[in-house]
Amino acid sequence: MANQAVLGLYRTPEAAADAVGNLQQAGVADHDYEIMTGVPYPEGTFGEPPVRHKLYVFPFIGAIIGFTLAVVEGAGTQLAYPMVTGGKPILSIPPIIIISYELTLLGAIVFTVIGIIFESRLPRPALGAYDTRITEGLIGVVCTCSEERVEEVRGLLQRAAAIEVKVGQG
Amino acid sequence: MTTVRSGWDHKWSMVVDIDRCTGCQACVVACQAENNVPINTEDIFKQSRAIEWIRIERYWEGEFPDVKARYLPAMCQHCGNAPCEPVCPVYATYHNNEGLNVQVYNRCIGTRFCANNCPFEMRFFNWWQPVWPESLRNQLNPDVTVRNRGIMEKCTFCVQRIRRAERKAIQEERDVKDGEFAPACVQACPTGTLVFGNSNDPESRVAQLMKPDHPRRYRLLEHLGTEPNVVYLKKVDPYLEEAQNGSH
Amino acid sequence: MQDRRTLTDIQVNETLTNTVLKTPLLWYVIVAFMGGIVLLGVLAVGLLVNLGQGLNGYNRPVMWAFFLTNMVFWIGISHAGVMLSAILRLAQAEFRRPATRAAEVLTVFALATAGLMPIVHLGRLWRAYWVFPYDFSRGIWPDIRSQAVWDPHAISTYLIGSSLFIFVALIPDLAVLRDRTTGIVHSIYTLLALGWRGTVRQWRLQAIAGIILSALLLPVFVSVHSIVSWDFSMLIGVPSWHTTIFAPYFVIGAVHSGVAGVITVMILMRWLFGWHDYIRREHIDSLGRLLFVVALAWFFFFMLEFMFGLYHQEGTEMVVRELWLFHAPWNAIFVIFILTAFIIPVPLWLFRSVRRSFPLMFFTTILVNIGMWLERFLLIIPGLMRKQPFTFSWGEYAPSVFEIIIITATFALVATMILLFARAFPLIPLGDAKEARVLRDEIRIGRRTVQAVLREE
Amino acid sequence: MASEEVARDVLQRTFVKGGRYRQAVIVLAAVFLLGVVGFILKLGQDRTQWGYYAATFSYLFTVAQTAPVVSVAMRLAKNHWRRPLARASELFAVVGLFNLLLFIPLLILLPSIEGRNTIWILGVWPSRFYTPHIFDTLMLVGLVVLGLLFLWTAAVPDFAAARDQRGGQGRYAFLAMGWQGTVRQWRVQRALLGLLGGLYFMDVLTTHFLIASDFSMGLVPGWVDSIYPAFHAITGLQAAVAVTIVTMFLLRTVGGYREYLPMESFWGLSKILLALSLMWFYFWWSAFITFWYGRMPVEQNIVQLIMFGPYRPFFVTAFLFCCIFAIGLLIWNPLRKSPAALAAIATMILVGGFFDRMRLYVSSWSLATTTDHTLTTVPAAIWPQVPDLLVIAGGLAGAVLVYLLATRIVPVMSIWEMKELRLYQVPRQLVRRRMLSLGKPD
Repeated sequence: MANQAVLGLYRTPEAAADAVGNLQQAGVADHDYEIMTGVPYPEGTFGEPPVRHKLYVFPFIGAIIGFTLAVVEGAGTQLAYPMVTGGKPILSIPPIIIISYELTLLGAIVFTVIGIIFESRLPRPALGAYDTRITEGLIGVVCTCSEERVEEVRGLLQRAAAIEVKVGQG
Repeated sequence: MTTVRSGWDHKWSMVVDIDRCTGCQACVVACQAENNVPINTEDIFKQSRAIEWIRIERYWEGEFPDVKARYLPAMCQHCGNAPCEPVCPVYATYHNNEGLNVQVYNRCIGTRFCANNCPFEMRFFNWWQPVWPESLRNQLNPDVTVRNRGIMEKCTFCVQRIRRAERKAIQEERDVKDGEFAPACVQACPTGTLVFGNSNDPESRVAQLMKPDHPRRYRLLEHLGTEPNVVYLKKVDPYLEEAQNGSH
Repeated sequence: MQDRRTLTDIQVNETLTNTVLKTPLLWYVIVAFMGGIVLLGVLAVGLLVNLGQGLNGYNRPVMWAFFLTNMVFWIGISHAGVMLSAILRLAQAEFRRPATRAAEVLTVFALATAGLMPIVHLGRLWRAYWVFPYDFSRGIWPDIRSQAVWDPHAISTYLIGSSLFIFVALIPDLAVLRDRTTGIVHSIYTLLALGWRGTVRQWRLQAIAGIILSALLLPVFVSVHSIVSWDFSMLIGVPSWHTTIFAPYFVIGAVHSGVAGVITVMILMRWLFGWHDYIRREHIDSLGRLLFVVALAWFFFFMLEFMFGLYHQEGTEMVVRELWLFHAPWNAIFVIFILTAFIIPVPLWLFRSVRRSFPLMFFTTILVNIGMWLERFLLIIPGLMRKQPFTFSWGEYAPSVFEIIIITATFALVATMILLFARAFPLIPLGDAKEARVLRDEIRIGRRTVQAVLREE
Repeated sequence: MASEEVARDVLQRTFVKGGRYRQAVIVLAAVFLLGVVGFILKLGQDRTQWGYYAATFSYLFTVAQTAPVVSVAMRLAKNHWRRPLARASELFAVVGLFNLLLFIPLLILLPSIEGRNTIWILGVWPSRFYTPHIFDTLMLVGLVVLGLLFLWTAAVPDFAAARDQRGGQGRYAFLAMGWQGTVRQWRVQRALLGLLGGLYFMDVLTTHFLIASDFSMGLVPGWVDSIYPAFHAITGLQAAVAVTIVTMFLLRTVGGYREYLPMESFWGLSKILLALSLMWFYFWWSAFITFWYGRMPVEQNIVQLIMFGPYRPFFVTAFLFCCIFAIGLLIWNPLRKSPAALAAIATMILVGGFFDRMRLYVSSWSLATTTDHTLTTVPAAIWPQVPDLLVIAGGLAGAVLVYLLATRIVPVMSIWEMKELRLYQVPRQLVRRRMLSLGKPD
């Protein structure tokens, strides 16, 4: 059976926070509702639980990959063509350090960005229950629930002075 | 690709005896002819874009009326630790196993990094496509590449002659004899200022002249530690002091 | 403290997306003009390819000249961007908000331009790709002992990194544009916005991303200019270049010119797009203070470099300093440089009234960048003209018309790119502007209300 | 705790010291006397033997006299967590007085610049006195004076508070100079703090430049290393932050100022410490890579002398402690948030800093002649003798002693700034989230 997404739109953060409060009292699980804002409010403004994420892992993976590539490139090219230049050793370490420094950071950055997109659950092909007024200051509380709870949830959202409540595909 | 036979141990070096140099520029002409160096017209000189693989640097010394001209024949020093080599991003110049500082024309992309790092300013850039008048087309040396626009070039110790001598020696299954051949400049020098040979062979004339204990021995910009492969012998005259200051 | 209007989100969207949705007529005029200059530059480069580097003012001692001076200059400008937005993000400085994206965009385009310069200066620039380690057909990869290989690595790292930085910060604004456009444009923005909905989680990750990426980009930003400086400082062939201070000296100089550049751009934006509520006096003021500190630090390093040129009284160094100080036209250039880069602007910034006046800050920052361009010129050229004691091969240098055209074109290029970017994306992050409103607070102490800002405990 | 209580509590802790304090003073005094003995034993040795003494002096300069810069910089940055730690770092200015004493013998030992290629002009009078001597003395004395002025300006309101509690009599009446806390006085004090702070900062940089170039680089023929003074200054700042952290930790644990020193202050400093450790590497690397790539004989000898040659153990220790380990540990937020761990790291950095100074100063003082054109041979290492160790211990003990005695007079916690903090920091509620509202005057 298809899940439904109920979206309540609020003008003030207080109202939105009340809506979230209602949902929590009604025993809606934390992962079943989301708050959508056009403004980055500090974490916990709406009494929602803190965000859990593994973003910090990504840079390290990237760094390791980048470093490995750099060492392979640096040492490899020098050993592959054993040509003496400027009386420097065939395998000179300092240049390898410089190259690996750059590529390590490059790897870390690229993977961080991948991580951000992945952890923010993007890219998301369909917006689902969404309202363009959210980017104009309204605050949306969207709750995904099964068919039979739709009316109850609609009521919960409505009670918190919602200016509109919409039901869409979850 | 190198023609060095196993058991050979060549280090091609040159000795320049300043005392013998008259500044006649024969070496310069010979080099131009041998190595297909583009013609340096007057305005090219004025732009200081002239290409001379070997040049006679002239320094004036003393005050008028007793002014002395000092001549310093200068060519690529084929440094042991050549500063020009490691700065090249594409291995267009490197050190080969005969002590030569080699320039690979078709690998060069013209960063001119090497030219900046050469303390002797012995590397030359082809600013334009070189052209020769119709009449001179046929005197170009077939053994030497005509360098393209946009790449570096410099003295090679006439590597084409070295290779020829070595091939000959290989055919006759012997080592290259001292004085068997010489680069164009050495061949052309009337006073025997320039001496060329294999400095790894202790009997060779070069090795004799460039002995570390030679009283007149010095090398250019030695404090840079580039270990030049060209050794200079001081001028012997009462103006020794000035001579040193002039060229050093 | 001038009073600030409180703007609703709708107003913010209105004004900050006006570059995209209703572009001022002036925009087209400027773009057309700048584009013309760029085309001229492209033509000049074409001639260089076709006829050879002989067209430029190079000669035997002076093998590098205007192009690399310009490269160092643009690398310098490019450093403000990320440096500003990264450091200020980490320091949670409020006045960063209107500056960040403009700074980052300036970074990217200045950097791209800088990357073009060494290619344009190559003898066989159609072979430039040989310095990248990918060419299998030639059977030989670059020699990583060469600084000319470190540069591509560093510059591309920095370019990729800062572009991604911009993109990540841009996603929420793309969502705003998606919601405010229709038709084909709408579908493009929809694609770019990746379906951003502004959930709490997404905003949270935005914040963390800002911090992590800043922390990762700062080391890159330092390394890039250091490596560029090592192109010069490692060459024993040019004694006046061969000094250990170059890396930090170049970096601090870059920050000096770069922050100045950002201020210039912000004032221009304010004037061109009329963002008087976003780029305010106190922003310029705070940036001015920062610039003042940076300028002092830069001067410290400049003195170090100058002093140690003379410290051991070595001929090869002395002769270059002599050229700077006593020989025309170099002494004139030196005087202009030191006046414009330090003596005129920096004491002026001591005065609050100057720091808070847009025209004055505009002109002083322009002055700084004139001075810093000349500084790079003085660092690079005289050293080459007087390389070694062999007076026989000392030389002179004068730029050719081609070099001048191409240099001018690079400035036009950066301007055009930024304007084109502004046509497609907002130059001030909307989210930041809105967040500032949420976090703004006031504390009453007796009769005085003090501006305050909310922080997470 | 409320403002009045702050004043009473802090002053109480300043006036009345526990037994542990007395013991510490006695022990330190004893060690200092040992140092004096060591100094007497060293008398008559030639310059090459005085490297460790020079290292001690430079270390104290690096750590103690650079420390006030921490508070200066924080004041410039106007951040909120600076207030509890400002005084602790400013107070290090008094150690400068002690360092001046150590400086006098060095002045006598510093060789003349005759026959050297140097930018300095020969001093004219008196004959043993040359420009380095003159400039360094001026700068160092200036630094001490500025430091004490800065400290006094920052502490005047607290002196006044002490005076009022002591019934308007005694030394505090003198120190407070009749401060009443009128609006005008506060404004003047604020301006003065800014001015003196800026001057102090510049003077520190210049003095680092002079000491680094005259007392180590100038003694090594052919050592032209323009980044060295900057490296000297950066390591100085690193040590300054480290020593501030250690002091804060001690105040927090032993001194009983726990509730004044929030974790936030440690955390803030830790980030700066990390940045400075990264810069340690950067500045060292800039010099190293230039020399490595240049491969000039003199440069290779210099690298041998100060890095990989006779003093390799010292260099490696410094490199690991101040740079590699420091960075490797400081990137972990949990460590940066725990005062104890942070203090441990800071201590490590301080130890490493001393090894760094030894490898730089002992090596450069060990050269017999300063008049050659280039450095041709690297002399063998000079290992510390008993007198050297005594001198080192005594020097460090003396510095700490001076600081301890100063805390007897000057409150280590800046009372007026703690009160100010309570004005500008107000808890607020944003919908469901508790926030902190930070006021920024002007």
